[in-house]
Amino acid sequence: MFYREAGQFKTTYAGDQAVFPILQDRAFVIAVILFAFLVVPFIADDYWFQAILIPFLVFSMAAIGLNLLTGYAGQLSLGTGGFMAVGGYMAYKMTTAFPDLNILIIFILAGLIAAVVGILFGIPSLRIKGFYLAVTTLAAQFFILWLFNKVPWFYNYFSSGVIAAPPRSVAGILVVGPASTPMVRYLVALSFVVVFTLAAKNLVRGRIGRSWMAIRDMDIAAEIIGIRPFQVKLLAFAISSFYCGVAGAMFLFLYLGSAETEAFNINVSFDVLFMIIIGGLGSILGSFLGAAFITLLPILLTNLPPHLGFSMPIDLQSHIEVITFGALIIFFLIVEPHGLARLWQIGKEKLRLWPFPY
Amino acid sequence: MEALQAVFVLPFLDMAGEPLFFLEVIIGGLLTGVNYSLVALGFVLIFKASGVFNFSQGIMVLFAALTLVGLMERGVPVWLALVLTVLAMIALAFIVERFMLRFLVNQDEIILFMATIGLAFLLEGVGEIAWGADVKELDIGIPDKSFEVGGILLNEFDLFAAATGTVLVVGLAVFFHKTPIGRALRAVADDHQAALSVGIPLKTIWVVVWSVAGIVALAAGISWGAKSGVQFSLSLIALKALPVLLIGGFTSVPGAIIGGLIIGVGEKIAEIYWGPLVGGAIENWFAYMLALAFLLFRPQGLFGERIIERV
Amino acid sequence: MSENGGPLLSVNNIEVIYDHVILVLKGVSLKVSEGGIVALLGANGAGKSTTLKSISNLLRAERGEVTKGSIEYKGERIEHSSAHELVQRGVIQVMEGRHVFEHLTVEENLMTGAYSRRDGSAAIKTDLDKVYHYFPRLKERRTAQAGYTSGGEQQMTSLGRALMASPTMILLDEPSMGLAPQLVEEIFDIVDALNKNEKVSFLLAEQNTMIALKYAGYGYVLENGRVVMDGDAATLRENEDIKEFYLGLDSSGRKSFRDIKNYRRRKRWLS
Amino acid sequence: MANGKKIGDVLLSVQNINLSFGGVQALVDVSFDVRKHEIFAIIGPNGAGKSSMLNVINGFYHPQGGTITYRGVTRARMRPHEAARQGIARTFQNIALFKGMSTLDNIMTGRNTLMSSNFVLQALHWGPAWKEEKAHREMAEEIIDFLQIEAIRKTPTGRLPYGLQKRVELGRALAAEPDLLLLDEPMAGMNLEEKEDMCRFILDVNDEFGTTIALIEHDMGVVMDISDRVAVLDYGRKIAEGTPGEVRVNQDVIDAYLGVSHD
Amino acid sequence: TKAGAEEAHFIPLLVYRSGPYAPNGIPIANGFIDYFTLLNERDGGIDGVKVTWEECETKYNTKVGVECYEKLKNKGTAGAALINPYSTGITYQLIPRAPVDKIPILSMGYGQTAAADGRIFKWVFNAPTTYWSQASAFIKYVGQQEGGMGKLKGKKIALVYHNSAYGKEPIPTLEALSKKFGYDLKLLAVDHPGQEQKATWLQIRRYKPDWTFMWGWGVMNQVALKEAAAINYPMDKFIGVWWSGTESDVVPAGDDAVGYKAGTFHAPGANTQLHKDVYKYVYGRGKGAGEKSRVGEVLWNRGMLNALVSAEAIRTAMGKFGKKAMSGEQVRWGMENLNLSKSRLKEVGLAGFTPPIKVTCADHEGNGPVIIQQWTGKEWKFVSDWISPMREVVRPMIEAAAAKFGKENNMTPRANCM
Ligand SMILES: Nc1ncnc2c1ncn2[C@@H]1O[C@H](COP(=O)(O)OP(=O)(O)OP(=O)(O)O)[C@@H](O)[C@H]1O
Ligand SMILES: Nc1ncnc2c1ncn2[C@@H]1O[C@H](COP(=O)(O)OP(=O)(O)OP(=O)(O)O)[C@@H](O)[C@H]1O
Ligand SMILES: [Mg+2]
Ligand SMILES: [Mg+2]
Repeated sequence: MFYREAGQFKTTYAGDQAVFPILQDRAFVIAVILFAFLVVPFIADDYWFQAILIPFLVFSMAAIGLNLLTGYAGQLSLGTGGFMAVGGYMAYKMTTAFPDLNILIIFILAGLIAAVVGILFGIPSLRIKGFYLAVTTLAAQFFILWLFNKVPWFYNYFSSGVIAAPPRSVAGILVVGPASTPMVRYLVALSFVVVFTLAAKNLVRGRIGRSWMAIRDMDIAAEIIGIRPFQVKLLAFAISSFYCGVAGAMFLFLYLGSAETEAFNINVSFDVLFMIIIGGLGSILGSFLGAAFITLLPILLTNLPPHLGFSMPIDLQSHIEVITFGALIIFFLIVEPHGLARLWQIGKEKLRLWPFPY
Repeated sequence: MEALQAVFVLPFLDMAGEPLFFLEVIIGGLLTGVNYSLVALGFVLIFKASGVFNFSQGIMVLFAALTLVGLMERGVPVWLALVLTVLAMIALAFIVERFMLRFLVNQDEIILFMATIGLAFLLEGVGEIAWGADVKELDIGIPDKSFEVGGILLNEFDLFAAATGTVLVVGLAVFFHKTPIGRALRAVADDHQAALSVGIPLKTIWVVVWSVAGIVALAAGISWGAKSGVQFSLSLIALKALPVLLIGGFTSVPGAIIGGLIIGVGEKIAEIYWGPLVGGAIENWFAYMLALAFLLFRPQGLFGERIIERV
Repeated sequence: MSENGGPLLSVNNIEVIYDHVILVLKGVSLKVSEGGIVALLGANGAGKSTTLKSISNLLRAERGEVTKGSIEYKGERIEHSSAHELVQRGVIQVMEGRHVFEHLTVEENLMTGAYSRRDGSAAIKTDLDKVYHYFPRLKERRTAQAGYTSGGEQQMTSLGRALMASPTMILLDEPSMGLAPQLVEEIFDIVDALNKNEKVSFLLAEQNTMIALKYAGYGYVLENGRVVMDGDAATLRENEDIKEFYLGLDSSGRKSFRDIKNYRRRKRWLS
Repeated sequence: MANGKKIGDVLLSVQNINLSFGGVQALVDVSFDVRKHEIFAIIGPNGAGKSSMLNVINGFYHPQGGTITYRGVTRARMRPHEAARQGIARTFQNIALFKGMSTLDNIMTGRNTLMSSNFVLQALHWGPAWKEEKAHREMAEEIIDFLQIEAIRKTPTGRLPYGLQKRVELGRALAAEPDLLLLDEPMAGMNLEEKEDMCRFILDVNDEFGTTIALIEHDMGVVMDISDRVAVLDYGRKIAEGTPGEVRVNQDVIDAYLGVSHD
Repeated sequence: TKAGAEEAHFIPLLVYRSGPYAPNGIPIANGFIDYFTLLNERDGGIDGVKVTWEECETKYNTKVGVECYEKLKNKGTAGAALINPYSTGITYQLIPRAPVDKIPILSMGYGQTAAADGRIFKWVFNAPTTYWSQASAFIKYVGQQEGGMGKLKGKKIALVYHNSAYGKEPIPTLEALSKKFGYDLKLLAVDHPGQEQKATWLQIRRYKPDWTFMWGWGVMNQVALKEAAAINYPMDKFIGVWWSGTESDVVPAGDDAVGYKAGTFHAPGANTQLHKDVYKYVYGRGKGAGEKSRVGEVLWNRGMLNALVSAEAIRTAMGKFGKKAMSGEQVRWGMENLNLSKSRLKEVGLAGFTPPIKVTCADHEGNGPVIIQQWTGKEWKFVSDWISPMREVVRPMIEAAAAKFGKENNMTPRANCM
């Protein structure tokens, strides 16, 4: 009964074009953001920041990036890990080369470099489609990691090949590096995610978003009505890789602290792909839901049974966890192939009709 | 100038300088290639018959090999273990159809792809619980001695695997192109709903195809497992089969074998003659780049079905 | 009911929901007698295709569900039979929008129609020849990849494919769509011939009301997921509303499309 | 030309087009002119090459021979998106809507060629981008009103019934404010009443905006009533061209296509 | 100390009992746990204070490992006493966190070699020896076999390595020594996971190295053994790092592996007093973590030794801080003052099992000796004496690397230790 569109007539197109045209949605989102900024820092402990919230935010960012490319523009990519690596390594190179440059700006620059790399690897998408394209994006994944692993310049010639986030402050507050507090890193991550989510939301509901979706839904028709497929696809690769690049920088600087190329391996690419499929292709909200599902579910599955008083050998538990994870993925796909975001929407639709069944 | 020479001249001089070794590299590449083909074949079967990009193919390879070794470790004779494993793979096909595919008819291919990833997790967990995580030696009695013919080193087991691969490919090619069921499979891949509408029993088709893919996985599992022992990394072999698919085309049985050979030879030559220039270990991405280069000329792979672009 | 025999197919008060929330059919009932041709009329979105798909059980593939009511074929409930069982029992649907197998050639497409037949290759060959006889254009294009054939050729392919199953009951969804006028007549002649000679029954959703009512014995008008009118074809043809809104006839005969100046309100039997 | 509207100069001239696919001759030496403000119909039996002709005009197929002169510029080939930018819009025989997008978004996408703000502004949703979006939205709403599809503004088009999809497709083509509108069987799968509406829309677009229209249609009633001139294709060749009245009584046309003479 | 709970040392255990590396992870974890169980069962803990632990499954995955660490680091009455990450990736993650969380890291025989410089890496320990020391010991061994270091000149040595931070570890050392002794070094990287190594071994077949070293991991090891056999490479000239010298590497390769050698820093087999105690107090009481038959496998022994070093560090710390649960900070002191002398080793029942281990403020490695073992087809057997690494070569390299790390991270070396 509380979720009602009725009575909220949009009298202007402007009103209808707002990010969240429905009052309840708007209020809800604002409340969530305020809560995340003002309340969470006081109630979460290190474990929550470090093991749950920060990875969730980092992966949300990456998931939004991939969702722009795959969910909106329809270009299936398995190279996310590679593009994240570009962001991470480039941010590392820049901050060690220019220690005085503001680290937040470095994140953005790293994203831009990733965008350029994304464009390069997006070029084949003009001719190659679907799973063929997906598999070719693995070339990006493997090549980029190989490069960072092989060329010592990228890891400042450390014999171990491991890069570590050096300490950097912004406005006198230490935001990255081992001594920075998880709470600060969380807030930085949160700010990035909020800002870039808004930007993504703006993009997808405007001209560019529509061209992406047009290419996704039917590329030939899109071209015939005047969309330049090459430009549009490359833009999708660029912006998506930008997001992934920033996510990669966040991954290294705000979450892991140090990494070798393995940290960005193909499993990362797959994880992010799971997120957007489970969350919902072509849905920004879905990116968050998916990121939450994939990062939190394993943690939940590990920690829940002991809390419920089940105890079993740790390996058995881990196997059962994997099985449950796989089964849940299949289950959710069967229940709703369009992802959690769609479930959420159906829920809202039902709520709107409630108490009448249809 | 020197760099150019290092890239464009020296490697070829190197090849010409030691022709026997070059031949050995090519033969090694071909034999490896057949092994890639075996894995790729499983993908092709399922993709061709249902449009599903079966991510769990790698795990199926592992699962089949694990079951075989697991049974043998429990004292079951080799032939019986083989039969039982085949039965297990057929059972798996039934289960997959009954609890997964059936509910996902007519969904987007990416959704089906995702579901097979879920399946991969499931099988991984079940496999570990059932057979444990140890590395197991797989020895079904095929000789694997090396011998030299005219200065070229060959390995019996490699030759055996190559022969098996060839037989499988020929058999499957005939199956697809000469039987009505082959036509039905291709119809299903095009349009699930339309296939249903003309009375093609999707369920049966899927069980058949997944069973065959399971058996192919067993063959691949034996061939790879003999080399590395049977253990969980075996499933990663799928990643080596993907560029093969790209070159051969997702829908072509002969393509899988030709693609395998091209990748096998190509990556060996690249690694051995060009790898040292850049520090080696270029095989992995080189295979993908090679495939990519092919695709730029034929976006559906060498033998894949033409991608239909029409309005 | 016209013609001979009891109901071959009866749809009783079915309700259909897509995607768990979209209610499309709100209690549709209809009957097709053995050897009958029944037309299903109605505006875009009335639910004609949905009705056909719920009979042939292709609904599930679109995440649709029959939530109420029953469907009987030869006296047996078939809501839960799978599509291929139904084809084996002689019920086949020709789907709207062509749905040819793009990568198969025209002839291979036709042959898939015979997949569930067990009466030998000779019989299949005969039927193939018959289809080529009906659609000579298909014979010319038999080796063409179906995805690259013209709209009309695809339409013929999907019709021919259904005929290859030698069905006893065909659910035809807009068979005339995209076909040249000559062919439209021919198709209905084929329908008529199959009906007369081989006792094939038809349930057809057709926008070309004129021709549908010419060949059908009985008709139902769907509106918004409900049957709002039914009757003998002859009666329907004489109905004033049908005349005006479906046949475009008024007292002075057919109007020119150029002369319809103001947008009329659509005829709605409901609301 | 009963209504005495003013037909202008040649807008599109198709000369000696040859197109074949492997062994199939889809178009053989086809030539015709389409004049400004005209409604030009292409008819012919199935597989005659009508759709292929449209594909050639908007650059999706590249003919092996012949030229196309549009707005005085002659060319052998161009990319479809260039054609769109020069004011050629079209609808498709097998509906090619963007199924995952709403009606409104589909129509807005049609205006893509007219919009220009860059992605940075769009990401910020700021200033010019915002104004542009709003202005185009108003135009899109006008088209929605015109086609009477207000109720399905927000529905994903994949879920719409066939007839409505055709209508949305027309809307999307109109949104580009084209000079030349190519319609491939716009009325297939519609009942009479809907066809009447569609005719009305086409005539209005032609009258009010002066849009030139080339259309393919199998409903002879429609073709004869609304078109100014008709070209008839058969097996890739043009077998007749003229006013509806002339074509209708042409014996070749009757043999190849009409079967019985239609009134 | 948290109120109410019984005083006990708490040790988080990051284990990997599932996933592709489980064959290695399981015996290590079991060795660990069996030793702690033994302490509790036989001695009632360490000097009377019980040891508690909690396992957390990492699947050898860095992210999961970090999650585990965060979950466990504050548990127990005094927080985690120390952490054994048991994965190079996780170690690197934890190195920056250690000074913040005040939990020392013991990465025994893996992790970051430069951490041996305790002046920069105050919280990280990699005793008893490191990859760089090991590489130098390998060269010494080869020299011995060839009949003197002078004979190394002109010899050909190939290194087959896992293409990762771990695999690249020995390269600087081997390169430095190649300059010094004049042997030719060929580097052959194998990409993860290493299922396919035909190209690598064809190159070896052509290069015909006198000796081949391997820094491998997981499936890469078995495949390498098979491929080496396939090109008829002499197995006794083929030496693996201590992570490539375990039962699960050689058993799956069957007969092909016979004669293959590997480095190690402790004995194989279940022949010491301590093993007897484990059988008696742990397996005898049905408290074994794994199968009894696998006690004494290389990795079980390594896990056990690792647990023992941990426990000894705790004991050392208790000597200074008293009989109560030790905090990370206290154990760090204990680690830094660890002195596992010969007599102490004898006391704990490990006489002859491993050389003495001594850690100092500046030297967190101890530069312990390495020994070569060989696979007979049934068991691992020592085939050399204990070889002490070339400290004069390795230590300066460690110090340089540590200094560089310190510089990049704004750290100054501790002045108070030499
Ligand atoms: N897959 C689907 N998901 C959701 N809604 C659907 C789906 N298919 C059809 N509908 C809705 O069901 C209603 C009936 O559609 P149906 O296709 O049965 O109409 P129809 O009478 O065949 O129309 P047409 O003459 O245009 O073919 C329409 O409102 C349509 O929007
Ligand atoms: N891309 C293509 N590749 C191969 N053949 C093609 C291609 N496009 C069209 N054809 C063939 O060219 C001929 C003309 O096709 P076209 O689609 O133009 O026919 P049409 O006149 O529009 O027919 P309809 O009225 O049935 O839509 C057909 O025989 C068709 O099979
Ligand atoms: Mg319909
Ligand atoms: Mg056409």
